[in-house]
Amino acid sequence: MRPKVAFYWCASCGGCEEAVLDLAEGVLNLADAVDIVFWPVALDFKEKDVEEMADGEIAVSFVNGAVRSSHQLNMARLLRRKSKLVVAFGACAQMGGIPGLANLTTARDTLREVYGEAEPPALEFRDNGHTLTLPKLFDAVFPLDRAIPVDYYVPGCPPSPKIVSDMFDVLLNGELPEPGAVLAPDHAMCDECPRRDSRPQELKLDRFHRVQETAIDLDKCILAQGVPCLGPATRAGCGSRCIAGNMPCTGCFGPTSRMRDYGGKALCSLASVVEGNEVAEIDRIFEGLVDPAGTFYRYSLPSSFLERKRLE
Amino acid sequence: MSERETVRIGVYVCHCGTNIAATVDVKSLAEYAGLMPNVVLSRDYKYMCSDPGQDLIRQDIRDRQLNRIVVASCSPHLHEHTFRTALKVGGLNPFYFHMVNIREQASWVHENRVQATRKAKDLVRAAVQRVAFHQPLERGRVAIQPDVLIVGGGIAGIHAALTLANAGKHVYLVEREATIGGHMARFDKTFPTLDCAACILTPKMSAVRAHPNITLWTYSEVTKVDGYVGNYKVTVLRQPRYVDEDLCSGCLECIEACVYKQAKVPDDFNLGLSKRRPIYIPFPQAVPQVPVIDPETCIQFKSGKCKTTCVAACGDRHAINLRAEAKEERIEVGTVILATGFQTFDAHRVPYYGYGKYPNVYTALEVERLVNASGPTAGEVVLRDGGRPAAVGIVHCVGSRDENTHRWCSRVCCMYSLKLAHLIKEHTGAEIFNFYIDMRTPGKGFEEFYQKLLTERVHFIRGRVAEVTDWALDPSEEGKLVIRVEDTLAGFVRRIPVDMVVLATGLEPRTDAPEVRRLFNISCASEGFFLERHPKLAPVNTFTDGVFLAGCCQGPKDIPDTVAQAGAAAAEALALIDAGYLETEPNTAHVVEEKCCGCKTCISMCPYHAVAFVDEIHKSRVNEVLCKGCGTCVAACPSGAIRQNLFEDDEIFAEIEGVLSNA
Amino acid sequence: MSGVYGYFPGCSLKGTGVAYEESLLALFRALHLELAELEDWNCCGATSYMSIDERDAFSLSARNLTMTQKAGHRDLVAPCSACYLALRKTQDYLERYPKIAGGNGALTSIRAVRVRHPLEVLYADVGVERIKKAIMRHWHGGRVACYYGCQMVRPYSEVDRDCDPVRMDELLGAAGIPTVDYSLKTKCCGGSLTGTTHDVGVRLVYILLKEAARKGAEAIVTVCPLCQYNLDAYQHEIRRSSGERLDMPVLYFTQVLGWALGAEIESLGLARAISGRKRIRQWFQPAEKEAYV
Amino acid sequence: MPEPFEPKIVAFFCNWCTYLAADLAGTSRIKYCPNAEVVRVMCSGRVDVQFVLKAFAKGADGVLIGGCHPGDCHYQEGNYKALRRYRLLRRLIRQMGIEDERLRLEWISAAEGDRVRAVINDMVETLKRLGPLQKSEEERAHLLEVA
Amino acid sequence: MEIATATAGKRRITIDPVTRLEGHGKIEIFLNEQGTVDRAYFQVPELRGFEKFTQGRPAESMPQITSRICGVCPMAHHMASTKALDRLYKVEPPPAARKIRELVYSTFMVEDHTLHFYFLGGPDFVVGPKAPAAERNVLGVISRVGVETGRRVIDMRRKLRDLIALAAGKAIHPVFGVPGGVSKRLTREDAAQFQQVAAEAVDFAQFTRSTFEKLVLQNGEYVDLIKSDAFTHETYYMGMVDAENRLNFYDGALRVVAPDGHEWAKFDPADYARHIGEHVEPWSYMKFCYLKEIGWQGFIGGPESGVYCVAPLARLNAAEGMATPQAEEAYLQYCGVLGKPVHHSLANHWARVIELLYAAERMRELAGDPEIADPNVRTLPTLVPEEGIGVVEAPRGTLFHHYRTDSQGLIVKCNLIVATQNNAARISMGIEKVARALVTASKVDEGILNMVEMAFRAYDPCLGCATHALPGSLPLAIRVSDSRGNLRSVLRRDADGSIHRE
Repeated sequence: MRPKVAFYWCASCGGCEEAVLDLAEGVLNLADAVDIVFWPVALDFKEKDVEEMADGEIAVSFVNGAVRSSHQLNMARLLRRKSKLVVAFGACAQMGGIPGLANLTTARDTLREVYGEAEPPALEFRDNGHTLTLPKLFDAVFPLDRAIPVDYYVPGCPPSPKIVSDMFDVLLNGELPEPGAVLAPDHAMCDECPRRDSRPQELKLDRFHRVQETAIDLDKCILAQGVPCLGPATRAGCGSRCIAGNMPCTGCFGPTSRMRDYGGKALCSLASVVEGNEVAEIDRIFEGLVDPAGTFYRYSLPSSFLERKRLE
Repeated sequence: MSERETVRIGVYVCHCGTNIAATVDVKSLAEYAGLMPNVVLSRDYKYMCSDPGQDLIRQDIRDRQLNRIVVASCSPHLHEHTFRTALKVGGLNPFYFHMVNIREQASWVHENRVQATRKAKDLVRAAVQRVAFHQPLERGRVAIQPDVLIVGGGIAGIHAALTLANAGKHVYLVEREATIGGHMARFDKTFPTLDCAACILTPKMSAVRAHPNITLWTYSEVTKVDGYVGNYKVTVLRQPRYVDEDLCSGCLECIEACVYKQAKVPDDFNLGLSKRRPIYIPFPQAVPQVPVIDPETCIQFKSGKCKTTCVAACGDRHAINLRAEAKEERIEVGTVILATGFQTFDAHRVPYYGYGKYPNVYTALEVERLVNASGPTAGEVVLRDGGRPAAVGIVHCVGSRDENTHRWCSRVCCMYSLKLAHLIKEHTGAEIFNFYIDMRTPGKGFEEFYQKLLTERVHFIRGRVAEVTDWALDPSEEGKLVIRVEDTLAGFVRRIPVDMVVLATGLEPRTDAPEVRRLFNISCASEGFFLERHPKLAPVNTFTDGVFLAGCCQGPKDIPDTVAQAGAAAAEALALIDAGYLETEPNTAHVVEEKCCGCKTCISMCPYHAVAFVDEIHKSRVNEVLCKGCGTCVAACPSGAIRQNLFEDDEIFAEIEGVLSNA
Repeated sequence: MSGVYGYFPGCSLKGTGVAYEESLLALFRALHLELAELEDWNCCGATSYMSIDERDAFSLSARNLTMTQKAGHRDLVAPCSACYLALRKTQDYLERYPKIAGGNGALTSIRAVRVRHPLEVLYADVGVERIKKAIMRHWHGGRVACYYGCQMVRPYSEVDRDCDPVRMDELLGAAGIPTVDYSLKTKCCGGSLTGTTHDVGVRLVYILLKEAARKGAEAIVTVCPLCQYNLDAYQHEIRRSSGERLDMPVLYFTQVLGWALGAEIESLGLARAISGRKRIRQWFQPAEKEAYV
Repeated sequence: MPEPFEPKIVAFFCNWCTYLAADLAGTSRIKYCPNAEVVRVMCSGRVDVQFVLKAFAKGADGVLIGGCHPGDCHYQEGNYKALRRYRLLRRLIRQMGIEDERLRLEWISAAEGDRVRAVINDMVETLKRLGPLQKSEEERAHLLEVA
Repeated sequence: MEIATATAGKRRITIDPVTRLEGHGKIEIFLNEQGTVDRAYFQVPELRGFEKFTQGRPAESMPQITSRICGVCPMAHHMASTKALDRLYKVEPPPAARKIRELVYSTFMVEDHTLHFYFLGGPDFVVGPKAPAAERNVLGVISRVGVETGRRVIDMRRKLRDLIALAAGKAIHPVFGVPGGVSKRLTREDAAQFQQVAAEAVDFAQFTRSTFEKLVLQNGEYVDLIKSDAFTHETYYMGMVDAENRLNFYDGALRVVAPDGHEWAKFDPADYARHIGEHVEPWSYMKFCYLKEIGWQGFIGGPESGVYCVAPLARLNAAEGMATPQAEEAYLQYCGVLGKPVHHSLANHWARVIELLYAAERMRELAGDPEIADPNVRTLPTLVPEEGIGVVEAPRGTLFHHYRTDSQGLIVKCNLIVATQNNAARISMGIEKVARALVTASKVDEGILNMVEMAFRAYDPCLGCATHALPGSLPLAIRVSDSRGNLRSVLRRDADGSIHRE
């Protein structure tokens, strides 16, 4: 019989779901190949249907989105229990993703910003005898593997069509890679960049440009033009779509297997190539990088060493 | 970790007598280490670096099948090599080893035993976690080119050159001045034996000139140094002296023939106490015996309107070539000895002693020339106005032992002051006053010499001189130099009128020491003298392999010590040369090519051009011979595709977690 | 607003040193340099403050400096050596030990004020060459000994090198006034000892005057009101005690330079001198026409 | 009574200058606070920003990077690379709520044994004033009740 | 579905998660002792705090960051954000850039409406509301309309998304929006591709329209369902219109019509804060928008209640007509059948088909415009950024992005109102009304519950969007009720941030 698979989203935007639908005809083939038992965005099965399954009954669960609430934590645990394999699908599940930037703030700050002195919505609210509950929100966003053990990772915001179809191939009829593997090439995106040959022999930057400050030359290395591009530090497999759009890589495919803290490593590398041996000069150059945390941890803050802004 | 075999770590805690044991609880440290994961055995021992200590390690490797060793003792700079060798002998790859510095960086710098022990535990834990990741590595070997470069032709350089040359090694001796001999050539007598400096120096100088194994380049400077131990590529710039060394016979007739009938140019060798001609020879026994033309003062060079009588005088030897130009020599040597010497403290920096203001205030070196038979006054000690001094004051520690100038003791001033006191008295019979802070006479026959002087009715006043002035308080002081000083033995302030003041200026690093330092990539100590690898165990080595130190460039010394050190430096160089090769540290970087994305970030990181981009494969590659192992490119590689032996990310992260994971 | 110098007279120049102020203003006028006296200035904090409670001293100086900035001056000219030193010391301490400011942000910027001594202004901003060109009267007085006093050569001062200062000699030389080599140019003038341990103070004064005479000087020229006062005021007493008659004029460098550079003689405060009045009258009487350049 | 707060400093010292300075401090028997633990690297240029972040995440209250003085680097320019990374990194950790003073880059030559003492003691004093840098393990506990 | 006994012996029905809509939703229906619906709630149980954590980010990164609010309509956020940046940096994009933006945006509208019609909303009609869950999905749709059609739908979407990727970098989370233009010009070849696909898109839209007629309009049961009172609410409607009051997605003025259809307000989107308020219920993280001048009267319709709605139905009500011929023709047919304004929520599906047609035609127009391939697509900003508001018509309704920055261009204040918030009140009303009409203790089955879901799936509500943030700087009211439902206190916060209790 066909293997059972499930799709679920935690704190996510639905882009990963679209990425699956973007398999286009592939979706139909997939539908033939597997038996989709849970997919809130597209199919009418409910949580309860999952609970009724036997442990390990699901062959693979594809979970996208970061973990931010008790509800998501429970769903993640439920699926982990019911599944042989769990795949962290997309940047949010893998690294926390852009919602992970919330780790630069605290829930307290956010609520204060919103409600001032007033009470925020109650986790449990009783309205003429009806009890309504809202899930608890954690004070931080977490990548999936902080909530449950994860077997494989699929990078990208969203994962590129090729990555997705390769994933199905390897998981459904290939032999499995070693546990914990990221299902994408293990070298940096620069290698696949259409502009790679325009990279100068000795890169030295004496200033950084923000995208609105300069018209980016269509066929020169973007970093060499002084626009921070994270291609050299980011895992390949995306098909360099942003570069094709004439915009710098922002690192959604995350680190290679040899990097431990994506943002730290990327920063370390970028800072190494600036000119200037005097503090004043160096600082002037870095004025062009107005938001280090948001730039280097755009997608990976929750999976960084520090995980979140320090709580006083 | 690549191997399948299980990690079996042995930890050894050294007492270093009481050096460590007194402050760190070595027993509990060893016990603690014994409980760590992968540690199969842990001992503490009195002296790990001793033979029995090393035997312990060898034994345990065999008996307990250890495959990783951690030794907690002193600085790796001291004994890392020792223990690696022990592993090797024990049949283990020497790089399955990590050393923990619990002496220099724990027991010696902390007082609280509990805290020091806690810190030691953290460091050991870090080492244990780190060493698990260690990989077997092979040392590279670099062949040692047998030729030697010696920079500086003073007594140190001369002695080292002769030693090596006599051992059959070829030596390039490079001297900046027109002659070798250095400071010593200016001295009259040497303390404490009072034997004539020239008599002992000049024979060695000519020996250098004559020696088949020595290439002597005077009037020359090293301008560029590339390469590494065993294979230094050196560029030497040879200034033109306008008299060809090979063609000149040293008859010196050209000098006599100079259109300047009498000498007009201040003579640097005599510190301006005499005059010379534009074409001159620094001093009679100069080596090489070849005149120099000084283009600053030669009419021909200034105006082109000289009869060039010198050329005529030289006749058909054609040794004089006024069109000569500077030329660059490129040589390859395996080792280098730096003997660049010192400079004397500039007395102008202490204006209250009146040097440069009152003509009769002299520096010691000037007086050396005055008392020198071959000096400007042929040994007559006379004042600038020609008069003979009836009273002379010698001020000690000028530019030494002084917060405002130099804090260090220059080691030679006391003795040469005594020597000058003796000589001046001998020449003039004048009243001599020595003003000293402490008399320092630690050397063979030094104290005896001091005693001798005391019997020669030389006055010794213990006190630091406040000022030398011409302000006369009463007629007795009229026209004299008054030395104001607090006599700390008598306990009051004295004014002592004299005719001549001798400032015993100290020794200081040459102003260009920093450039030389960079040129040869070595370090300077805080006071600016070149830094030796270890003050006791490696006093002539530097932190750059194959570069050695001799003489006062490493610190103030008298002649005997200088010569001894020069010999030592020569011996160190010989040791390398005769071994034929040097084993290098394997801590080089390498690119994991299939992971390299070709972003070229690393290329600009390497000052040695060891990282190059290979266009065919569109990847970077490290030339491990050129790589000096700093690891900058490793940190800079954005995707972690460059790794460094001995400093792998795994190893360093393990170490970080180790120090922080408090048990 | 450069071009105009802020001016901090300090108590002396309004009292015992009034001749200094008069001649200073005259000289600067002659050189077309504008001095704008600080409004509502207060004690510089030197003297007893500095020795009793430095904090108080610093506060006093700091106020003057802050007001200098308010007034928009980049330079503050302080002719009295004591004021000059107190102001600079305050700046230096506030920079090195910010705690002193007690979090008063206004004080962090006062380092920017350039505290100047007129001698140094003349040397750096005007310069020896311009002085030479500006000579209006030929000196027909005798040789003088330049006396700098002890404060010009202390830390914080940047008037001249700390041993054997020479700038006053050079300036006077440029103005055609011959000077002697005076070894005691920085020795103590007795300072406040003349008021406390009187005989010691007076002996120091004596030594200075005596040595100047011995070196052939016929007058002493100074940059400090206290030095000038000590050297000038006690000569009659020395005469009474030792019978030795010195009659050594003790002048401000601004007086002699002012004269040479053509300042109106009446405005140089020469009449205020105590000792050597005869010599002063001879030297500074309105010279005949041909004396003018 | 609770123990007084003893800050933990991870110190990355370059092999040729600062590590030697620390050895010199030892041979000169200069006494200083035991709060800093040294990780030896060949050059301050080897110090990867990840190392620093790891140290903070693992509970270091401060991180000290020691290199040769500008122009004196044993490897010529490694310390400039360190300087550039440090300037940008300190802005990053500021955004992460970590005070500037917790990360220091110091040039200490092989001759400056006493500077090792001065720098470490001063840093310990500062860190005691700042208090502990909250450990991420503790954070995790209450952020995501993994149970 | 879960049937549980809750407090006071009242029965409770939970639908969680609400499926086939982007984002998360939960419906709570409470029955009284008689087993009839007492009260129904529609909850959004998640929030992600975009408005807070975008503070401190450089403005130019907002188009890419905010597109992550929703991966289904990322282009809408990207575009609203980019337009906000134009205002923020006070720059006018060159004509080519402006046209490229609208071209890409129209392409996106075609694609997104297709997605909804066939994959999300479609199954309710095509497969049938009462059909078993296992069939009520895209695969079910395909089995009904035939694999060929299925392939055609999928193929159409692929082509459209490839075009978007061509111009915008990525179809999901595009990157081409920059202040003062777009990052990349279109070449003639690119334009040609657009033209070709646009032509296909128009045919496809017509095909979809006929499919809708065949499957729905010719099915009396469905038409009755659409017109049935259960799915009907009389509220205000808002939409973006051009100078001639014709519908426009990319730019124009906002027009509000009253329940009786006459123009009630027309304003520059930049003034939205004066017209729109946000109300908070303590049982949902989502805010409920209402017309400020009328005020929040609770979950009720009619001219006295500030409740209004957006999205296709509302847009067609708010507009006087369509700017393209074929769409205009379809529009007239639609009004002919349902009158104007149309109050039937389910008519959203029909309206969507008409918009699909319009988007395709507009796409064709722009692709054919010679100026589209002009290389000048950037105006570099020169002024200091301050404040910018960008508004577009997202597939699911009007979308507001509002930023304020410091002089460095770092965000200090960010406020977002997404389509579904505008509809939130009406959706809740819809759910409750349907629940009351259909759900009773005796008959609660999948089909009926699905009908409840339909009530709001009609709006294609994007909860991915709705969970973007906690309420922003808009005035809001928080009602705190005790267990007996008595109103304890009302806290109001005015635009100036001042808070007062009543």
